[in-house]
This record gives sequence, C-alpha cells and structure tokens, in this order.
Amino acid sequence: MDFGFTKEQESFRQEVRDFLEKKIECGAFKIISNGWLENSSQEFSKEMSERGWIGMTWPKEYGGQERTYMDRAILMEEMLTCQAPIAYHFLADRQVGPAIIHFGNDDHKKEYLPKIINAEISMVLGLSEPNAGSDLVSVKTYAKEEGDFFILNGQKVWTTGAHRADYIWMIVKTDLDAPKHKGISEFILDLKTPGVTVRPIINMAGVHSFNEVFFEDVKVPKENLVGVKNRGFYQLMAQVDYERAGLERLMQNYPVFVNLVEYVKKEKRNGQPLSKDPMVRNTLAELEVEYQIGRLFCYQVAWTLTQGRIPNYEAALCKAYCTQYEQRLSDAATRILGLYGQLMPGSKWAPMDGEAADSYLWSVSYTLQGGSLEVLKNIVATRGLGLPVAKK
Amino acid sequence: MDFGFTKEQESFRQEVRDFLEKKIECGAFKIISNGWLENSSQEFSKEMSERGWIGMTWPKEYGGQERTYMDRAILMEEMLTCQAPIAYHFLADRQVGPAIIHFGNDDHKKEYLPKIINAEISMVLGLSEPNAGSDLVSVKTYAKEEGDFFILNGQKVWTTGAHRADYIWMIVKTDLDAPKHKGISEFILDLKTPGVTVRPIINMAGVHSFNEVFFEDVKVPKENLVGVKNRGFYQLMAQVDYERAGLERLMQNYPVFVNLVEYVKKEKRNGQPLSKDPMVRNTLAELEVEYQIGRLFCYQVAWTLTQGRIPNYEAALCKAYCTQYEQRLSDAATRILGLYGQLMPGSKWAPMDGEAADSYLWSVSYTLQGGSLEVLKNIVATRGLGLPVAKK
Amino acid sequence: MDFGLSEEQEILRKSTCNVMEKECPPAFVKETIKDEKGYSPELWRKMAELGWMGFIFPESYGGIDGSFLDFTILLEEMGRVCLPSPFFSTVILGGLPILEGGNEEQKDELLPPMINGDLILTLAITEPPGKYTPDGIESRATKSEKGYILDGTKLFVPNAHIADYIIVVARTKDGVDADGITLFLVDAKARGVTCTPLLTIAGDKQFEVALDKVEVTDERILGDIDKGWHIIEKIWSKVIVAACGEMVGGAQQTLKMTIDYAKEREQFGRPLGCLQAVQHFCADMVADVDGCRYITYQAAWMLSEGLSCVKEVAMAKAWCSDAFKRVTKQGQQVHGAIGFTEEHDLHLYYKSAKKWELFYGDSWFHRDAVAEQMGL
Amino acid sequence: MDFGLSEEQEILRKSTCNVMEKECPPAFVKETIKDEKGYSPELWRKMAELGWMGFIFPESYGGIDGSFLDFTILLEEMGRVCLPSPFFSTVILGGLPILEGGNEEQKDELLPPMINGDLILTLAITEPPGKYTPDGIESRATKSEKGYILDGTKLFVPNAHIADYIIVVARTKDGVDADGITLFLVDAKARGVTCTPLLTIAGDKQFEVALDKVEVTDERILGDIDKGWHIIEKIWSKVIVAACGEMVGGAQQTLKMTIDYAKEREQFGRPLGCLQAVQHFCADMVADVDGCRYITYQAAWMLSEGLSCVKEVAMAKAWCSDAFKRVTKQGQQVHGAIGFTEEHDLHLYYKSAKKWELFYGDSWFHRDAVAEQMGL
Repeated sequence: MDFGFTKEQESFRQEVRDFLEKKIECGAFKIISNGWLENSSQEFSKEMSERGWIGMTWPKEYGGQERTYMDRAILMEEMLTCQAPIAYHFLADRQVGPAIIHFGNDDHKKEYLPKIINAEISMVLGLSEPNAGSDLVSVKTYAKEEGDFFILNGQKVWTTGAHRADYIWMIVKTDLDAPKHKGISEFILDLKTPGVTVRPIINMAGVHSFNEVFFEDVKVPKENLVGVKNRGFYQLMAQVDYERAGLERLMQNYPVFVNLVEYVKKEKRNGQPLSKDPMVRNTLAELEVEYQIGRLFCYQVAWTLTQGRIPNYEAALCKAYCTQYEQRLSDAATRILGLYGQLMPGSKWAPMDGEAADSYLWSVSYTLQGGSLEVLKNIVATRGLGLPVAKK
Repeated sequence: MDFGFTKEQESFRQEVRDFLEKKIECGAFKIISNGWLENSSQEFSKEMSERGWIGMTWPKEYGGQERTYMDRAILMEEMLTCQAPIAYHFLADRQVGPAIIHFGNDDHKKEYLPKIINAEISMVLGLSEPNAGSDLVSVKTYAKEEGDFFILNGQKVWTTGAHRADYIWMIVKTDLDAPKHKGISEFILDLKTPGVTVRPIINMAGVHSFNEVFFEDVKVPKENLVGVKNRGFYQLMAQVDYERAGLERLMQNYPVFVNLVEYVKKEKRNGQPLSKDPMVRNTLAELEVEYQIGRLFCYQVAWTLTQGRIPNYEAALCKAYCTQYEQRLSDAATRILGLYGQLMPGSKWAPMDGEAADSYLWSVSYTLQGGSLEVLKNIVATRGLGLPVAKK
Repeated sequence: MDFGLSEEQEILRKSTCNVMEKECPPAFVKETIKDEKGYSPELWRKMAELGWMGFIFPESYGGIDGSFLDFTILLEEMGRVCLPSPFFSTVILGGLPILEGGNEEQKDELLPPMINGDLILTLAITEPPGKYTPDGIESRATKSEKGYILDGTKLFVPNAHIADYIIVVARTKDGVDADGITLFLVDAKARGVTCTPLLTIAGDKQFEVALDKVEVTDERILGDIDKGWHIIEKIWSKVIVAACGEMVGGAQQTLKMTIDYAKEREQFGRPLGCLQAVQHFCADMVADVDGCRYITYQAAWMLSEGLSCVKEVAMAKAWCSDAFKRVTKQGQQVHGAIGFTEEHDLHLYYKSAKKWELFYGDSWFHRDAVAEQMGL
Repeated sequence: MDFGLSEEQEILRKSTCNVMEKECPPAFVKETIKDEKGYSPELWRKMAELGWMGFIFPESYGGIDGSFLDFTILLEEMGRVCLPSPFFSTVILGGLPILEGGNEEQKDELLPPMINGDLILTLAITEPPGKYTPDGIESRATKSEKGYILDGTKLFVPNAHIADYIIVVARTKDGVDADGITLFLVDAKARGVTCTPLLTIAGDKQFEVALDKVEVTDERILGDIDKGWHIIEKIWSKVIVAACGEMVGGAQQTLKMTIDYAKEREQFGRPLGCLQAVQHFCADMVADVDGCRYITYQAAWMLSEGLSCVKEVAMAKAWCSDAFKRVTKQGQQVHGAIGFTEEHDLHLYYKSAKKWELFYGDSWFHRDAVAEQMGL
C-alpha cells in the first residue's frame, strides 16, 4: 500500500499545472463548472495533443504514449480542477479510441486513431434511444445489410455534443430476430453523411448540450462496422468500465466547492465569518470528507487499470458514489448561500457568479448520464458482490 | 379540516392522564421505553377493563363501547407516553378481537370476546415461521383435517409474548395443493394444548421477548378455525391495517426523547447547556418535527378508521415512517450523550438510566416487526399509488 | 380532528383547480416566466373577478372574509401549477401589512383597488445581509420636512417592476433592534427608486430596489413610527404558511407526475414502476408529500382559529423546505433524462422547490426556531 | 499510489486472519464478553508469542519494529472478529505513551514485559465532562514529599480491572489548558484506586476509576511535569487510526455476513439478494466499507511515513464512525428478525459500531477538526 505519488508523477502534475496556469492567464478559458464538457476547443485539444496528452495510455504503435492510467488520472484531475475545455477530444480519447484499439481492424486503426490523437476529429457516443435508456439492449435503430452497405434508420437521443462533433460512435440493431443482447453491432459514422439530422435538445439549465440524432435511409459503408457483427453489446459492456472510471464524475462542479469554501471564509454573518457557523462547518467538512473518499475511489480505479485489471464493480461503485456527492455539493452550496443561492449566472448580486444555482440545475443529470444510479448499484450488487440477477 | 380535539376528547384525555398519574404515583409501573409491550400486567389490564378501555371501539353487542378510533388513539397516546404495561390485553384488543368480530361465528364471539374485554385471557399472534418472514404465504405449519379435529404440526417463530399468553392466534396451511394464498386458514389455539412447546429466544438487548412455538401432533377442535377455511390469508390482510395503524409504532421509545430534551437542558458543556450546541439543537428540533409529522400520520389513520374507511396505504405508510423515526431517535440519543451513550441500564453513570443505549438495541426490531420496512413500502407503492406489482 | 376537506372546501379546491388547469398550463408558465412582465394581466383580472385577491380581506373593503385555512387551499392550487403571478407579493406581502398596520384612510384607499385587481403591491424587506431579522435592516429613513427620506438597498423584492406600491422596511432609529423600524408605502415610480432585475433559478421576478433619497410623506407611513416590525411579526406566520401552501401543491403535483410516468414508461419490457427501487422512491415521496400537507394545514388551521402557533409554523416550513426538495429530486431521478429537458415540465417544480426552500428561512433556520420553542 | 497489499502484507493479513478465525470465533467472543475478566489469558499469551504486542515497538525492547501501516492490518483482523482483549488498551493506550514519553528506565522496565504479554496497561484520560480535550481534565495531582497525590474520577477506562498499570492524566497546575497536565504511571492495585465496572453496549470492559489520595512517586511520572498533554497529542493520531483499523475489519465482516445471507436466504421463493432493495442496500454498504478501508489506510500510511496528517486522521474517523454504523444498520435490516437475536453474531458488530462511533470523537467532532484544517 502506498498513498503517495512518485517523483515522476509529481513532476508530471506540475507540468500540467504550469501549462494550465499559462492558458488561464492568457484567457484561453474560464474556470466554470461543467466547462470541461461544455467548452469544446479544437485549438486547446491540439495543444494537449502536442504534449502527448491525448491517447496517452494507448500503445505506442497507435501513436500513444503507453503511460499509465495513474498518469492519465493526474492529468484529468488537473484539467478538471480548472475545468479546462477538453470536450473536443474527450470522448474519443477516453472511450472510442480504446474501443477501436480493442475491436477495430487495421483499417479502423489507421483511419481514426491518428486523427483522434492529433485532435483532428471530434466524436460523440450514440447509445440511448427514446425507448432505450437504462435498458440499452432495447435500441431500435436498425442497420439493414444491402450489398456493401448498411442502410440505417432510427433515432438516437441525449447525444451530448452531437451538434459540434464529426463522428458518432453508436450501437444499432443488426439482427431483428436474435435475442436482444445478440443482435446489436457497433458502428462509427460520419455525422455529415446524408440522411443524418441533428436536432438540439435544450436542458433545464437552458443550455443546448444534448441532441436528438435522426437517421433516415443513411447509407453506411460496411467497413464502418467495428468489431464483430451482433457482438456490439458485449463489446460495449467492456468499454463502459472505462467510461465509469473517471474523476470527471467527481469533479464536474468542483469549482463550486472551491469557491464556496472561499466565500464562507470572507462572508460575514453576525459579525463573524460564515465559516464559523457550526452548521456550515459541519456541512462543508462533510463534503470535504466525501470528496476525498470519492477521490480515493477514482484513483483506486485508475490504479486497477494501471495493474492491467478491469475495474469490474469498482468503476460502477465509484461513479454511483461520486455523482451523488456532486448533487449533495450543489444542494449544500445553494443552501449555504441562502437567498443568494437562487441567483443564476449573470445576475447582479450573484455570488460565485451564480455557479451554485446553475450547478444545482445541472446536477440533476449527474446521476442519470452514462448509466443511472440505480443501474450502477445493480451492477455493484450483481457483478461485484455476486448477488443473483434480479428479474427486472 | 380541523386539527383540534373536541371538548369530550380533551376531557377523556384528562381522565386517562389522571388515572395514569395515580398509577405511577403508587408505583404500579415505571416509565421506560418498550415498557408498554414488555411489561404485562393482568391487574393493570383489569383496571383498564373496568373503565371500558379494552374493546372500546367494538360494538356494544359484544361488550364494546362503540367509541371512535380517535378516542382509542387518545387513550393509546397517553398510555404510550407513560409506557403503561398494556401487553396483557394489547394484541387481543387491537387485533384478535376485531378479527373475531369480523370473521368469527357466534360461538367464537361468545367464548372469547367477553374474556378479552374483561382481561381474563391474553393472546399473541403466530404468523412468522422460519421460512416465512416477510413472505407470510409460505407458512408450512400444517393443520390436517381428521374427523372433528385438525392435527397441527409445524413451528412458529418470533412469537412475541408467547411465554406469558393463554392463546395464540395463528395462520396455518390447510390445503397443501392450493396456490399459496388460497390454502391458509386462521386458528385460535390454547397454548396449554398438549403438543405445544414454547421456547424462548433471547434478543440482542438480552431480553426474552419473543419465542419459538412448536406444534407436534396438536389436536385442535374444528371450532377453533375462525372464518372461512382456506381464506385465512385474505382475512389476515384485512386485519393488518389495524395493526399498522397505531401510535405504538411511533412511541415505543418515546421516553428517550422526553428525557433527552430534559438532559440537554441541564447538562453543561463548556459552561453552557448542551441544548445551546447548534448540532444538538438542529438534531433535536429535526426529531421533534419528524415526531409531530408521525403523530399526524397516526391520527390521520385513526380519523380514517373513525370515518368507517379502511386506512388502505396510509397505515403502511404511517408505520414505515414512524418506525424509521424511532430508529433515528435512538441513534441520535446515544450520539448526543457521547461516551455516556454507550452505557446500559443499571450501569453507574448511565444518564437516562441507560435508555438511550438500550433503545438503540431494541430499535433494530422496529423496522422489522409486523411487516418489514421494505414490504410496507411495496404496499404503499402498489396499493396506495397503483404502481404495478413487482416480480419478487 | 378532521383531515378531510369539508364539502365547501372541496368545491373551492375543485373550482380553483379547474381554473388553474385551464388558465395556467405548463406552456403558459414557461412562456410567462420568459416574459419580462412575468404575469398575465388577463389572468390577473380573472383571479380578481373570482374574488381571490380579497379572499382573506373583510367584506368592508370588498373582500369575502374567507378563512386562512380555506385560503391555503387556494395557494395549494396555485402552487400545483407553479402559477407565475404577483398574487403572493400583492395579497400576502402587500395586502396583509396594510390590513394589519394601515390606518383607515390607507386601507380605504388601497385595499379595494388591490382586491379589484387594480393594484399590485410588494414588500421590500431583505437587504444585502440576506436575513429576515431586525438586524438585517440597515436602510435609513431620515426625517425631512414633509416626511422621510429613504436610502438603502433592498434585495430579492418580488415583482417590484410591476408593483404600484412597495412597502419598504427601514430604520427610523439606529441600531439592530426591532424597535426603530418603520414601514413606508413607497410609490414604485417615485424619484430615486431604481429596480434592477435579478436572474433567479425559478424564473420568478425578483429585484434589487435601490433607494436613493426617496421622499415619502408622513401619510405614507404604515403603522406607528419605530413600530413597523410588529406589523411584520404579526403577518409573518401567514407569509410562511402561505409559502408552505404553495409548496404542498407543488410537491403533490411532482408526485403525481412521477407516479404517472412510472406507470406509463416502459423499461426492460415492463413499466418502470415495477422496479422495487422506483416503488420505494415513490413510497418515500408519499410520506414527504402527506407530511407537507398535514403539517401545513395544521398551522393554517391554527392561524384561522387565532391560536398561538409559532412552533407549528416553524415546523411546517422546516419540513416543507426539505421534503418538497427531496420529492423533486426523486421525481427527477425516476423520470431520467426526459425530466432534465427544458421541454418537460418537471424542472418547474425542481426549481420552485429550491426557491421556496431558500425563501423565508430554510430548515436550519426554522429548526432553530423549533428548538427555541422546545425550550432548548 | 498502490491500493493493494504487498506480498508480505498479504501474508501478515492471512496469518492474522487464520489465528483470529481459529481462536476467536463468535461463540468465544460472546462467552468472553460475559466473563468478568473479558479476555482469555491463553489467547493473550498466544498473541504475545506471535509478536503482536511488540509489533510497532523497537527491537531493543523485544519488539519487531513493524510499520504502523502493517500494524493497521493486524487491527483490522482483530476488528473483523470483534476480538475481546486488552490489546488496544495495553499496546496503544498504554505502550505508546510509554514509548513516546517514558525515560529509559521506564521503557526498559515496562515495554519488554508488555511485549512479552506479562503486563496489561490502560490509559485513564476521560473524566465526567466526557471530553478528549485538555479542559476535560480536572483530576488533581498535588505535590507531596515523595511525589504526587492523585485525586479525581476517571471514566470509560478500558480494562482497568485487569491492568497492572493505569496511566493517569492529571493536572499539576490549575486551569483548562494543555500546559499543566502530567501523566502518571499508577499501580492499579495501589491504595486509593477503586475500579467500578460500567455496563457498556458492546460488552467491553470499561471502568470508573476513582482516585482517592493515591500516592505516586516521582519515578512514576511519565515525561515532563506539566507537559503530559504533548505525549497524548503525539500518540493520539495513532489511537484514532488504530480504532479506525478495527472499524474497517468490523465493517467488512458485516458486509460479508450480509452478502452471504442475501445469497442463501430465500424469500418469495428466490434468494433475498434478488430484491432490488437488498441489492441497493448492499451496493451502498460496499461504498461505505471501501471508503472506510481507503481513508483509514491512507492515514495509516501517512503515519508510517511520518507525514503530517491531522486532517486525514480526522477524515478517517469522521467517515468510519458514520459508515460502520450505517453498514451495521443496513446489515440488520437485510437479516431481518434473525439478526436481532442474541444467538446470531450480527449484533456484535452493530454494538461495536456504536461503541467505536462514540470513542475518540464522533463524526461531528472530527468534521469540526476537518473544518479547522480547511481553514474554516
């Protein structure tokens, strides 16, 4: 057991910090909650690419750095602390790239991996459908084989970032007769292909973050199928452990906490700092303890991956825990701010530029996206603890 | 809407209070948590009987007073405030009597109701079995018809008070081939019948409160079957709404709260009363609010019964809510007492005579007995809200 | 005790509910929130015609002298649809202080038009310290020849942009005590009054009201000089319970939407409501909602009966603040992504719960009041 | 970072676990708790032979100079079986202050027999105020000819009835400050020492230790006069983390028992663990237990490395206090009535969690310490 970082890791962290400090100084981005995912900047991603920070855990033969998942966690922790705008490459780096490495053929690898690593393309995930949320195997988007093509019809929903991405990585039905789990395949598709329509969905924070994506007789070359036909669901399940692992599920609204702690130190109530109020102290200390627990969970997952093992139930556990923490944080923040807690970004008198209220709205999504809290707990119980699979 | 009591109700409450005060003055019992159920006193019950406080809601033709369930709730609230020793008649009064009135024949009514009302017999419930806890329909105790008798074999468990009762009111299997719900009947049985063995179970508070009851070729006269053969489960379901309704599920450890509030007012910490500690204040006020909510739930159920309506989901909701409150209370009490919170009754230095610690042990049972918390919530969801019955 | 509505109350509830459902569907709410005015004058007129503005006011001013208990039913139905309107600020924050503290001239002048729907009112109490206690009042009223000169900054003032009069709580005597606070009826268009909108989570219209040498005449003093806080104290229980009434309605509607969704939405080939996790969520929500209902109506009944109910009022707000919020959070979790969209209606309640939690003291604040009442 | 046990640590854990499972099954625990002594001298001897008492003591005293991190593994295994023994009081509460504050003579005299299992020790710190801060120390040590005379009442002193020496924390200077507190090595059989047993929820042996004109010689002073609190401060982090270590073991065992039960117990014709409610309970328990583990070992590692870790220690106890308790509560709920019986083993953990919650500061106390460290 060892809870410290190596000298190399510490100096890597410092390198990332220095880079970010400079970027902030020159106004490249602002530290704002959810910024890491809402702010997409190819320019910023390219700068990261130059430093080898995209695909950094990938094998060298695919242009990666073969660095550990611990290093990647350190990178992410620093990026998220500042909420650096990493959306352009984030999903491709975290999930699509590794999926191509695992399941793609040589053509896929040659075609996409260099572009991902060089921040030349941006990718999103197309999983959920109107009747397939937690129940992913119920997807109805259907790819029908016709000669050298598949003809795609159907609809995806909650597709984050589809309005600014180049490609969509999606699961679709390829066998209507097979049992649900066994008739799904994975595809990669250029969003500019004729027949693809992206329609915005405005979320309750008033922001266009996700989309509906419609497919109408979309002609997809056969080579866009990745991996084995009708094995897509199993491929996907192997990928989501990566998705669930990250510090991004703990730190989506991290600036709220930092700013809140500073706020209560400065703000006076009854002649003394708000930080001396016992309820406030207890609440903030509880959040701090919970945060640190969540951080340990995240690093434990990174460590497990670094060991070359799959973070089986730990990734699901980590995400379930961390997203709940983020919700408690935004609730506590609005509450500690009192009447000021209802003020939104841009409002006069809004403390912390309204981030508390804004984050309280965004936080609804935290326990839903990428596997709802309930699904994650089921996974912990069945995969992690070996409890029998419940009849749904 | 009206949240007050009538003059008659207020004066009835005063009457009960006066009675109890006198009993306490003359040392008839001590105010101690769980005392209402752990302390059985035929003498005390007889005094209540003389005042018409047993069977008080029953029809006059069966010796009852035809008073409202509101009156009964008032009676119970006062009894529970003092934790008066009502165990001798409690189950017969609350549940068995009404069940006999509903489902018994004239012989049953003549035989048992006067004795219950006069506090001449004490009764317990025999529902759970080793493999039929929450899942009551899985009872295996079997009553085989033989001439004018049933021959009973099997075992009950968690039978509270069986070691000091005269009769057991039980559900048993009477048709092995029928679907589970449709092969169960209700019986009343003298616990002194040959072949009945009562064995103590010591609970984790170190107390003999419940028992195993074994039946070995017990010869039960046919007239002991109550209601319709094989309809016992449905009869029982109609009865449990009464069981779940009561203030006894809110006030089992009521003295802990009263004493705790007094304790923190007197006890000094850092030169001022413990009651000035903001965490303590917040915790106790929260318990008070929760208690008052629970009290309203209980009275709402009593009011519903008084209207002649069945407190369908409300009784389950009330019990689910109230038992959780009692657990939070005992946890908070031990905690507010600090190191003293671990001291058990009889210990030197134990504040509140160790009731906090003792109640923390008993509180485990609160969310289990008479339908676990989870079963109750299922009932609220399906019966109350009309959600579909989940596959178990 | 009687937990049911009387026949008359049931009729009141139903008719109010019908009006609200017809006139204030979610689409209307969303549209109105986005609108600068933040309310519909047409609907406002209808509400006045139905007698709602005068519900708890004496017949002598054109009111219908209804009970506060029945009034709570009205508020519940408004909360159920998240009605955007200056009703709360006009009738409760404005009308009640006038009724309680105004002299006959003031009442005759202001209450009938308010009841007729011709007058919009609001109360400017909170200041930068963000408190509801006398020590949070720092605005100054300086004696002048004709009356007083007001200076200060008021925050979170609802509907100041459409109000005809703003009741301003200001200090006529230095200090932090209740004594020395006076209420003034300030013409919202008076010189020196500047209203700056605040952007709020629930989209309701709140304002910074800056008072820069605002002149008010002696006739515009509400109640006695230095004794204004007594008026606030007298109406404050009603303000809080009225807020709870709206919360009860909001919580109930959230529960209803969630149950409906759980029944109709299919996942894993069966309704969502088959899942035990969803069932238990919903069961917890019922306890929260029923709790809101009973504890609020208990306080409303006591107010109606003129009984002392400081503790009961604090208990109501303490419970409703937490419970309504929990209910909206669990409702969102059951709804999943659809509930997170602007298109869906659920977020109206999620936002409303947060707003109401923070207004008039959250559960920490009110639990401390309960503790006080317990002698702690 | 490395969240795994090294090979040596894994061997240590396994061998400790084997000994504990063999020597300290639940029946033994229950029997021993009921016994007046509260421990088994035979097992005590075995533990000494295995080197456990000397685990974190220098080789010069017969110890094996192990790391505090590895020592935590030992404690975890003891907590896993709820070992009733004077190990904690002897080694941690007794041995550490002697090692930290004793002079060479004292160390030479006391540590080797302690390590050999021939000496049982304890610490008498808490008094009627029930606190772990200097202002909770009111016992008086008055200078006499040969040394000091001790008077006062100590509470919650573990194993005072079997201890050879009780380290008494007393005031040599009036006041409420840390300065002026001195530690004394008191012979438990000395005149004026009266031990009265307290009945505790977990059945562990705790005592009131009344000190009535107890004479101690100057040689029995531990560390410097008036500076005794420094010794307490130096060892206190280890005391807390050691407690957390036991809690980690207890929490893990509770989880294990619950999962096993959920798999094997049938209800409604299928294993209990099929129910989503049970699954979600168990998933929540895992988060609690893993959290206990990581946060505790992080603090233990920092102590081993000699790093400053005031905040990490407070975080560990804050989390473990709440989490272990939650886990036992949920475990009980899953077990149902069977878990409520004395015959079952689960209550050992339920009771133990409450005891450990209250000892050495609960989560309120430690969160305040965390707040302090956050600069709040």
